[in-house]
Amino acid sequence: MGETLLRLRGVQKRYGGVRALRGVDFDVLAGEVHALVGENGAGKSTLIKIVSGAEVADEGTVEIDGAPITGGSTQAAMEAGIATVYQEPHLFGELTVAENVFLGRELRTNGRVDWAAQRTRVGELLAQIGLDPAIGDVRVADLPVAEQQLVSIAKAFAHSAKVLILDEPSAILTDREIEVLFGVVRNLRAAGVGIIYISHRLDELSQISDRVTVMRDGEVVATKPTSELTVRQVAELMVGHALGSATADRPAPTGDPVLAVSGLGRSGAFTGLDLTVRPAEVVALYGLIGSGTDAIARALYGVAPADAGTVRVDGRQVRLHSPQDAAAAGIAMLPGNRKQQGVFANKSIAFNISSAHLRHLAKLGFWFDRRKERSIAEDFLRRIAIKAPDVGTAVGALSGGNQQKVVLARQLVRAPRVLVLEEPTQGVDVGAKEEIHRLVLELADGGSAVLVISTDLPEVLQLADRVLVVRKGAVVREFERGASQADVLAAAAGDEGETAA
Amino acid sequence: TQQNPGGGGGGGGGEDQVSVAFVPKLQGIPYFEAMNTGGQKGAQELGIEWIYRGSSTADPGAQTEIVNSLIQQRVDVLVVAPNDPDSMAPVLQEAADAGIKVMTSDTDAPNSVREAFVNQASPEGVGTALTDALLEAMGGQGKYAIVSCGQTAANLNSWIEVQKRVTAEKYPNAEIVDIVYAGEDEAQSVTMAKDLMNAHPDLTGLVGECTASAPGVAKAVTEAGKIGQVFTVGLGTPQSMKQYLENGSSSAAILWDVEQLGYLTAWAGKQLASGTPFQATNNVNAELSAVTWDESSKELLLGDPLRITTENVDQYDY
Amino acid sequence: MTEIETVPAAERARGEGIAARVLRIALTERVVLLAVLLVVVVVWFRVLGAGGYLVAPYDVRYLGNALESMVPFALLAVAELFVIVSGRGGIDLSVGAIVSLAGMAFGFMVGVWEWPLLPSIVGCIVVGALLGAVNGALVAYVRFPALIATLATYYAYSSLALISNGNAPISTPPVVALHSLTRNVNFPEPLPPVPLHVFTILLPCALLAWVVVSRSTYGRSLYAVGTNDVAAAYATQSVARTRFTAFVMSGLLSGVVAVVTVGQFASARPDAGIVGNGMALPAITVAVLGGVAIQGGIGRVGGVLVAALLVTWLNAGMLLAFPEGAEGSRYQLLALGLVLVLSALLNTVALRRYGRLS
Amino acid sequence: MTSTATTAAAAPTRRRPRVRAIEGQEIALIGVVGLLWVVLSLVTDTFLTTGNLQNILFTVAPIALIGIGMTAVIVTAGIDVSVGSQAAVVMVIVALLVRDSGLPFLPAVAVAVVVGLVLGAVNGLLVAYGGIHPIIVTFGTLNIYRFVSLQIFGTEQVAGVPPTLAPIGGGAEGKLLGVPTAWWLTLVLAAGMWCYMRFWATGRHLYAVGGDAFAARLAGVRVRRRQISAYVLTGACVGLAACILIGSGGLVQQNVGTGLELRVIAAVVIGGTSIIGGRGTVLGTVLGALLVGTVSSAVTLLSWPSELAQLFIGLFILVAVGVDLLRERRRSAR
Ligand SMILES: Nc1ncnc2c1ncn2[C@@H]1O[C@H](COP(=O)(O)OP(=O)(O)OP(=O)(O)O)[C@@H](O)[C@H]1O
Ligand SMILES: Nc1ncnc2c1ncn2[C@@H]1O[C@H](COP(=O)(O)OP(=O)(O)OP(=O)(O)O)[C@@H](O)[C@H]1O
Ligand SMILES: [Mg+2]
Ligand SMILES: [Mg+2]
Repeated sequence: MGETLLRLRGVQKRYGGVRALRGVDFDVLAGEVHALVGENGAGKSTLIKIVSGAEVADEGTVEIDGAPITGGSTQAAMEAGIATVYQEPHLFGELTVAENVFLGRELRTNGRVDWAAQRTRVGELLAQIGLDPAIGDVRVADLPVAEQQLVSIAKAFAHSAKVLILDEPSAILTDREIEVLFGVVRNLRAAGVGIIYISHRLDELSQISDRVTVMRDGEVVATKPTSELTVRQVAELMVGHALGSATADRPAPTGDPVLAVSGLGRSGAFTGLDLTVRPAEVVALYGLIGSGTDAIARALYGVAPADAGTVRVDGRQVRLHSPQDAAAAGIAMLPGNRKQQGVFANKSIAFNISSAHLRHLAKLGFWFDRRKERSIAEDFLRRIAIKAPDVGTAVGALSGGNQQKVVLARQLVRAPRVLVLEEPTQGVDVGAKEEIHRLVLELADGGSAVLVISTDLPEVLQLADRVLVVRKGAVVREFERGASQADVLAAAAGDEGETAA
Repeated sequence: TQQNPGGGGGGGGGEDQVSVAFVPKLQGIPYFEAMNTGGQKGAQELGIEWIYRGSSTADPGAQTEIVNSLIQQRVDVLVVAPNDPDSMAPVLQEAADAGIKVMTSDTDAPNSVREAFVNQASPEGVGTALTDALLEAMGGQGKYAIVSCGQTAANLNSWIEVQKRVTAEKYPNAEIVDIVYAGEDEAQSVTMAKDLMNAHPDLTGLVGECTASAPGVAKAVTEAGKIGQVFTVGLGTPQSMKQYLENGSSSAAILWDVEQLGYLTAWAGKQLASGTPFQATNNVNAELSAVTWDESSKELLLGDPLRITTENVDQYDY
Repeated sequence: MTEIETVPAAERARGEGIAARVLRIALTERVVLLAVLLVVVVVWFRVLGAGGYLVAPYDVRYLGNALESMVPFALLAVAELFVIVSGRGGIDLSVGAIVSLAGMAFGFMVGVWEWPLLPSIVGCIVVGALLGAVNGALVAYVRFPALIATLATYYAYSSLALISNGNAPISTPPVVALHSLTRNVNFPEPLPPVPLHVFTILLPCALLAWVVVSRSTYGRSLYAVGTNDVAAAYATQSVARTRFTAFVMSGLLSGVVAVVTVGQFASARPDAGIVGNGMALPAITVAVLGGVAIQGGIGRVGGVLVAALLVTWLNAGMLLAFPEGAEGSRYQLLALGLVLVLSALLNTVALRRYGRLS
Repeated sequence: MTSTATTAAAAPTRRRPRVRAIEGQEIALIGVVGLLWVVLSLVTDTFLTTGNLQNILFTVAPIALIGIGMTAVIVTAGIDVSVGSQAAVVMVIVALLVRDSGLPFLPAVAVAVVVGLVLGAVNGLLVAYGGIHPIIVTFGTLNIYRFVSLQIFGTEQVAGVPPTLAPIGGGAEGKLLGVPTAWWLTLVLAAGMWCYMRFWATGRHLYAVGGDAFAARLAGVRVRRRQISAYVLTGACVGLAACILIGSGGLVQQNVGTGLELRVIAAVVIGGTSIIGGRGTVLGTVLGALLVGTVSSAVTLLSWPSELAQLFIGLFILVAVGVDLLRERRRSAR
């Protein structure tokens, strides 16, 4: 491994009252993949934002090749050779793929943008990460999400960087897309690039990283060669205490199905879906992104209604044309995209929890019972350790994991008959993950039916009594508890050669 | 009520001299500025205090606020040129209740408690003068159109009525083909005047009904290069019409001696304050030796409208 | 109202001195900031008056009188609050035009068809609500951007108002009689006489609006939809209906204002709401000054009312401070502009100083 | 933005829409305007006359001209409602200089542009560095600039302005090959801006800023510089437009420019520029202005009551933008 490319010393950052970073030392060497892990809110993204100039450190120094960079200018950081893929992909729907990839650093020949050069270069990049090279001048808004995420990764490779930062790139990638990603990362490492790799999928670390730095509460608790650490050790370092084994073996569920779906379909998304979930049963739908699982979830919740088939809850056939219908039928849903579909960021925890139960919390039909709202919220704050001083806290002030808990709490207020969970623990740390799994199983044990829709295979296998594999909008196979990762993945990926999209 | 020593412009109630406050429709157009000049001149000579306060937009609401501030100021006489006669009536009532003598000038608020209206010229007079001046230029015949301003401006509309009638009665071969409203906006009236000329290729006359559209129609004719083919008259202030009178795009501007109107307003204010009743004909000053007072309608009439042409335009510096 | 709290809880949790806390509240709570400003303005003009710099006493009587011009803008600003809070660039440029058109309808009902008063008032408000509903339908269901839809209806409604009675105002005796709706009511000294409709219209409407926005379930879904409409949909809110209702409320309040203006002017003017700079821009300005965030989801009735009061009394003072010609109404423009920009700057400072989340 | 695509399930890589040279909205507009012109030429024998067309083009020029800047502003998710007051400030200053100090043509134009630049820069700085929402900033400056212009006017309006600026005015001197020079000027600037926003890096950045300013900043786009540049450009356009409005001289009233902002915004949004930013072209704006101009002149030509003009403008806004909405919906449905 080569000389030190990036050196942080005593970096501190405060957001209003929150101390996001408290004196962090951190190095990246040439030709190493340096994994950065930590619970939600540990400070990883903040660290990244400072290195990449999106934020200015309150104290401490950042050096690239021994040259200190003054934060606050993303431009300067890029010129210094830092490329970043941020946690949430930032793309511009109205601009083409090529324009997005080169945004801010267009290829120029004597001042003017060299569109031809960009098109050829973007072609290579897209090919590299397994996308159709021809989509270079397609509007990004016209691409499916998965491809958008890949584009945002292509962006990071567009320029020869000294240090490449990947903040949870795998969070919304499917395993085969991750493989593509790793391939590119390994090439870059070989080329002497220093890579910072942030992820909550600890199992990835051993495959890709050389060193691991664990953060907790804005501090670095350990930096070790990956070879010297087991996944469990890393996890325990992150949460700061020993972990109990999570896998619960639960009694085989019995009784008439709570949720019975037959022949459900939505043109262009999925077809002929049959599935039943019995009381206290957890069923998972597993599929690669674009397989249509998300569409199934939206159909069951009435957001994007199905145009064929029937849904029965406790034997009664229900009409699902809007979330209101779903709620009336006893179906609740934890949406997959926390930021866009989940939280009201600048509103309080109480507001966020009560927002789906306004009628339930109404007196005389219109007067809103704020006392009841408060007591419900405080109850949840106690029951599920949400890290917040009080229920008046704005949800935006919480880290990803805690935000997720709040959104989940919203679904649990009136224990629903059917709970649909879409990517329940995406971008959530191990500690919070355990917590969320516990809550879900609690609900199930109460006799509700739980349908998990996830692209996180270990989670699926751990949580579900049955796994239905979906490909191209149809269920292709069913597995009982205890199936092997390899089998499920193979079923989901289908035969070689076809693109994940 | 509390006094305010030397309150800027010494508005305060009843002390030293009689205070007459005039509220124009809006500020910053030469017409009312000229009235103000005349008013001040009058105040000088008559030894009264003249207050001039208006809004920068012709907005009834804003005008009401201004009047309120003057009531608060306890002026002796309040003179208003109302943007909206109806809405001004109740406000004048409040002023009267506060013991202030109220009158109107330039534009009347008929069904209000005003004790006098200083009328620059009868609608009859203005309407006839405009029509005559234009048709004189047009040779007593042909099609013409009117570019008016605010759709709701009471006195403009009353003049237009007269123009319609006089044209019909006096000039059988003449015809009003269209009436458009350009707001108090010169640029808009230019555009509309051109539209009218395009819409009616045989158009030979245009009337600018207010001080904004009078120069507007003339400018339109100039720019369209139709001087001599299309004749315009308008209710314009001398200086803004000068260049168009000189280049022949405007045949005449119909107006009255606005400064004298201001003077007369000040004089009438003083009369009211001192409770002196008006005579059938009043000798106000050298120029205004015989101002008639109509007891029934409580109107002072300034006299006949002026026809301003290249000859006399330079006599007026507004 | 924790639901529009924007200060990180950690901030409050952290120990801070009294002075610091007061400063923080003054800077982050718009209502407080405005209240302080209001006091400053009143005191300042009192001082000027005492020093003889005003042409007339800036006394309670005058302030009471000034309330008359506050009523329309306060109500329309509240109307804007509804639509702006409803989010996705919500804004209503057509309120002034609605005032004109509904006012003309009112004029016809009272002055021409000679309906009795109450039915006419109800009728006028209904017309306003219907016109608002058109906006609402365009924005919420057809999904026009609010600025565009209401710009279009602004043009359409204004022209309809003018056409309705051939440009002429309606001021038949019954209409003129309506002025009694807005007469002053006297109180024992030292209380000033106050325009009747402050009590009969402004306060009831304001109270109602406050209940709807801050205490009703509708208000909750309004804030939810305005903050994040996708999340609101997932939280079983009917986004479209909530937005639609916001515009109906806006139109309804404009209808109320129509009644007020017809009373004030003692005539139904086809251009009542659009003369001069029109009523929409000032109303939006007051709403924004009152702390309504353009991006939606944030804003309170209280703030808007205080803002309206501030602007009204500031303007009233300006007229006495600058008596010469149009100076007064000119400095009103300057003051309004500066207050708006400076208070917004203060907010930015506050947010940079105390942190604002998302 | 990514959310827009969440509905799009796996679309096969082929049949993906490429970006076209002329957007659907512009085609739609060309259709509407063209149709309107054909109909008017048929039903009136007065529409298709040089005099009338010249008048329409000249009247539209200032709106379209300011629209060029406004398009950039709105594309960056901003808005500038102060253009009317800006125009008033520029016009009074220039008119006074031209009349009282006999300022010749070019210097006058230069002064106008510089004043415009300054007024625009104030808006831009407040938006970029003041962190204030554009609509608030410009509502504020709308009032402040109006105050400034009125103070310069004093109690007078500016009458008897000599025809110094006639070369870009509405008169005979203001024509080139029978077309108003004001319109040539607009076309040239519009063409330049069109290329800039389409092919220049910083031009494309305007769209990024409007799409998501923070993300743009992370990508290294000079967000603030782009914002400021848009408002400054608008100011400059207002400067030129002011010269056109003074044109062959005459009267400059104190109320000049009131309501101008709404007319310009109308033109821009009819032109298919998304009010939430990130989308729009100058070509659309010019067509939008042309549509508005045609409608209002048509009303007079047909000798309909002039207050009908606004009704039709309102309806056309709904039609034009409605077409665009449908197109968008079909696109995102794909
Ligand atoms: N813009 C902000 N304003 C206020 N606080 C913030 C902001 N961004 C982050 N924080 C806080 O700083 C801390 C670190 O946040 P950060 O996003 O770096 O955590 P993270 O390690 O990236 O978490 P995750 O794994 O969920 O992404 C958290 O407590 C978070 O609440
Ligand atoms: N909205 C914002 N909030 C906080 N900081 C910002 C914001 N916009 C920009 N900055 C900071 O100011 C720096 C310069 O601004 P930016 O690069 O976005 O535009 P710019 O044209 O480069 O500004 P300048 O001309 O001042 O450099 C940015 O690198 C960023 O650190
Ligand atoms: Mg993070
Ligand atoms: Mg910079």
